[in-house]
Amino acid sequence: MMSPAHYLFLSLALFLIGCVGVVTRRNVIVVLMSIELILNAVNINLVLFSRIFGDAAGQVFALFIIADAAAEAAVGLGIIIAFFRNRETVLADEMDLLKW
Amino acid sequence: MLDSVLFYFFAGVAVISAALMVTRRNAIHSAVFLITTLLATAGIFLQLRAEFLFIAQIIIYVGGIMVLFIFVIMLVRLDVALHHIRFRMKNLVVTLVIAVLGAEAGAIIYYARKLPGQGLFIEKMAPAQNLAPNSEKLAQSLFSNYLLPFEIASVLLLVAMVGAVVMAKNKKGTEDS
Amino acid sequence: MNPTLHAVLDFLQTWWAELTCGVVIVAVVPLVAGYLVLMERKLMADMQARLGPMRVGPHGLLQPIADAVKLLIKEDIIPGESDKLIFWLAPVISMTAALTSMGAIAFGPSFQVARDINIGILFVLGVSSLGFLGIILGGWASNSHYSIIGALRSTAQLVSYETAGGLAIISGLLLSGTLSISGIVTAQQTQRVWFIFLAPVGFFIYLVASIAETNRAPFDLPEAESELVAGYMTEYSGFRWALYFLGEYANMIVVGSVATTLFLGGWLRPFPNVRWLNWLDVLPALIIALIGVYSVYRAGKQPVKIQTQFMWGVALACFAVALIYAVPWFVGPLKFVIPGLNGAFWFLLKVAAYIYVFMWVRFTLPRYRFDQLMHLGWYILIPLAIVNVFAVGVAMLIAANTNWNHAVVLLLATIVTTIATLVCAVFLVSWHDRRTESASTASLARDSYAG
Amino acid sequence: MGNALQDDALQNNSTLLGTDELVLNMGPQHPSTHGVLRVKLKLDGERVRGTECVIGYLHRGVEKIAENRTYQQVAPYVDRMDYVAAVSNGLGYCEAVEKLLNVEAPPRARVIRVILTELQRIASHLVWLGTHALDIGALTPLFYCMREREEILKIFEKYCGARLTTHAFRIGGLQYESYDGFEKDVERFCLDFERRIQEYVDLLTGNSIWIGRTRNVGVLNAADCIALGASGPILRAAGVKWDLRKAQPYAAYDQYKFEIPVGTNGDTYDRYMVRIEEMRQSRLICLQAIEKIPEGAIMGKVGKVIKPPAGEVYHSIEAPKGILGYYIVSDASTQPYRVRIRPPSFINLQALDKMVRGHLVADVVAIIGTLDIVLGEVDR
Repeated sequence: MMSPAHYLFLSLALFLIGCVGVVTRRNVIVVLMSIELILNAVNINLVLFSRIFGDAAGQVFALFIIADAAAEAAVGLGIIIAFFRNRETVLADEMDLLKW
Repeated sequence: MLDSVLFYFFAGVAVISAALMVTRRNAIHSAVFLITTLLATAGIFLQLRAEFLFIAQIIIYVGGIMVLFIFVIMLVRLDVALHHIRFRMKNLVVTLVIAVLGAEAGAIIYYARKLPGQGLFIEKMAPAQNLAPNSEKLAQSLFSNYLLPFEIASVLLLVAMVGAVVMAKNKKGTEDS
Repeated sequence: MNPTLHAVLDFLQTWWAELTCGVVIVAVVPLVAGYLVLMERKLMADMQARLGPMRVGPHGLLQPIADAVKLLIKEDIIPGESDKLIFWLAPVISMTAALTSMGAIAFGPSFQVARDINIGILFVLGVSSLGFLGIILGGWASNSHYSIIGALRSTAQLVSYETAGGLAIISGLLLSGTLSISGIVTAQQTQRVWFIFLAPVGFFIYLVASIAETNRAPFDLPEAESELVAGYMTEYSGFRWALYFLGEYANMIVVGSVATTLFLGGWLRPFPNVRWLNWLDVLPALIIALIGVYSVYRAGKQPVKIQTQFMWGVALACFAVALIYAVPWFVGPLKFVIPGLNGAFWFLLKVAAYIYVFMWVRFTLPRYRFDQLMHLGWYILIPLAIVNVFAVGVAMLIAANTNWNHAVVLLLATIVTTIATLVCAVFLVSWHDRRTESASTASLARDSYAG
Repeated sequence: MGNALQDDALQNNSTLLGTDELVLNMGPQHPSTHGVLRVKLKLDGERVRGTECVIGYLHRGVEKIAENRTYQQVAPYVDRMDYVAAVSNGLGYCEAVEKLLNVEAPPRARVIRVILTELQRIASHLVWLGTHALDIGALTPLFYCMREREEILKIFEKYCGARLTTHAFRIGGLQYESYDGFEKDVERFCLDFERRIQEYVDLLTGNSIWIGRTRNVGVLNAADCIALGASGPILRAAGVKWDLRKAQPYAAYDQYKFEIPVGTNGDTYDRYMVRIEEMRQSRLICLQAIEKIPEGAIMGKVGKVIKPPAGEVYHSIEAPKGILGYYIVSDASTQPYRVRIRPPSFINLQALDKMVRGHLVADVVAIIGTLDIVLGEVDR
């Protein structure tokens, strides 16, 4: 049996990698993907605690997070497509105008 | 034994492909490695006896969200962006900060494990039978205690759907230009 | 003893049955897929007034093996500008997804890899839908316009028809009350009826959606030969192409199995609860033996000696299988395998019938255009599926709270669903027609990705 | 630094980016361009914004070759233009030269010419129907069509020994007398054929997918047809009742009763219906013709060496694909001074761009199919 700490370390590692991706990548789509990775890391924790306490609540919240991730991806990608139509770029540091 | 083999396998795959995802130039490669990470995480879920989440992860994340990502990457044809510099050097500082924070959190987890009776960590998990049959348990919880959040989540999805459609829709005027 | 070895032995002791099933699936399904191709070609030939493959082996029986050998030794071409890693990975994903999803399918009462997984049907659906990743990535990695259009089409098609198919499955799941595959079949046994009779609309929607999901005609747009050459497979050749092909046929088996499990009673023989029809249990052995007898009869008519010998081989194989089916009836301790063997026979027979419908449709109907495909999916199938789920739910509630007959209520619900949806469809179609008529011809073709 | 420059270049070049336009090269090696047609499609998503036909992959210079051959030697060459309707090509050429020579084929020859040409029309339409249905995704009609075409080709083979490029006619009449049982073969085929047509109609006409794929697809109205010079079933589907067999009767067509089917919308479905009906009418013509094949000679008064007087002639016939015209200039030698051919496919192909604009890629395939082009004829 693995100890809970193993799972926590895994979750931490994924979370950090996701954070690094968010702050370092220029490509907005990859930034969005990194955010998905972060959410995923959180999910591991929730499922782990649900397992520890033998209560389904953690899994319910993980499910909510998945739903949220889906919503976020849909809207985020919609914005990216709309942005790309106008500016023909998906690089984060070129998105520097509030209005065009 | 089997448990630990599976854990190390899934965890290794998840971490390595997550790292690859962040570092690949090609956005499609990134997406493929993210899919690998998500599948490995799904394996972790299965190991934690969360069968329903395992399959929800596969269906929603891999079959839905990632397909959407790949679709968009193909649509906006990112091969142009490939030639750009991958990282912004000025964010190296931020990365360092993240690394320090991560080390801290890791240390906390590591040492908290060694402190007896502090309550931060429970070494033993509840028996696996508590969560079986998984989908029924989950559904009961979802539709009794968490009914309102569930409804809110569905409204959120609806709003997101409408928003995405509005956002991505070609405006009539721009089509001809 | 060495602890590692001990652990391995322990592992094998616990999981031997699952491992065997898995190995059987991986070893047999490609062969079965090959013979499905032969079956398809023979059927097509029959419907088109010709003979089909006749050269390799008697009646072309060795054709799949010859094809496999040909594909294996063919030059493996990777386009120069392609993305090597993904080009290499994509067909593997396609094939793996199809084979993995078979893990949860119950081919017989005890023939199932993931036996006590209580999300069986979702597992099958979810994992088999991963095969589309292979298609999309393959289309992208080929770096060809035809491939990428094929891949984009398949993505849009996947999203539209998986929704309809999933909703159709819900009507079956509502009736069985479980997600576990063996649970679904058992529910059909205890309720004494196949769910196709209780939810015919659901079955019909699933049939259409599964044809679309497996990219078969008339929904084979991602690989429409006359438009996109071969769609996402255009740049593939040799064994990579064969992997795609195998994945596609394995997927057909998967969707056939899901439909069989949910709507056609899984491994149950017809009328499983009727006592005086128990003689049907002998039928599998008899049928296989009869095929053997027929092979002997055909063997005499083969023109070449080697073909006669091969036909004898086929006959002997049939007799051997028939013997396997027959022996447990006479050997007491082996009695327990009878349900398993018969279950597998009936299951595969039903799957074959389902796939036969696929092929029949393919040779009969022209291909939809992309916007028509989207129109059918979003305007007709998905509303129909939603109404159907609702009607089945309401009917089950009524049946549970009153003492009316379960089946009668469901039948009424079906009729209501059908009528309501037909009215909606007629309305929608006429509205659509009016709109297109008022529009000029130039703007006739609507935005195909608007769905 | 080279990279940065390249980046700028890439970014400024907006055609490389975005969802706006994609140029798709269809052919010359494409399963549904019916040979070696190459169409460059400008796509917006899957919608066609413009086309550019690239032809000439099958160019053999038939017209130029004709200037260096005697009149008889040219005849086999014209068979190779529209190779699915070789008999019609030969008929047009032979009649043009006969006009130049001012001789007429004897009545018997003319009737047999009508029979063979109408059989050829059926065969040509069958090839069209099969491939068109295959383009739209119906696999089975092709084999049914080929089965019936086989019967026709067998009749040709019995008649002149060749199946595809028959060279069935000679200048001045026929080379071969019809074989024993010719009438019987034709009659058997024609009587059987009505039932066969019904099979295609059962498979396609009422099929909602077929209707959806063809109705309102590639509409070409009468004015456009005339402006573009489109002829044959394409023109008739637009509602113009123009068939040279009636308008300027040649061979023996004035002796037979038949209808000219016309459509109303000029869309792909109408063209399909017109061609199906034309097959029925051709069958009726054949049945009428074999009733009474006049006895007599099969060759007119044409010498061994054909040396027409100096002058020029234009003769056109209604080939299966449309109006096939021959313009021949003679300088009173044994070889034509100039031969100019008006191939129906070549001229009908012009309509492609007008028909496909605004449609989807899938419709392009249907429209190329409905134009019924043969690249041998387009490229000559």
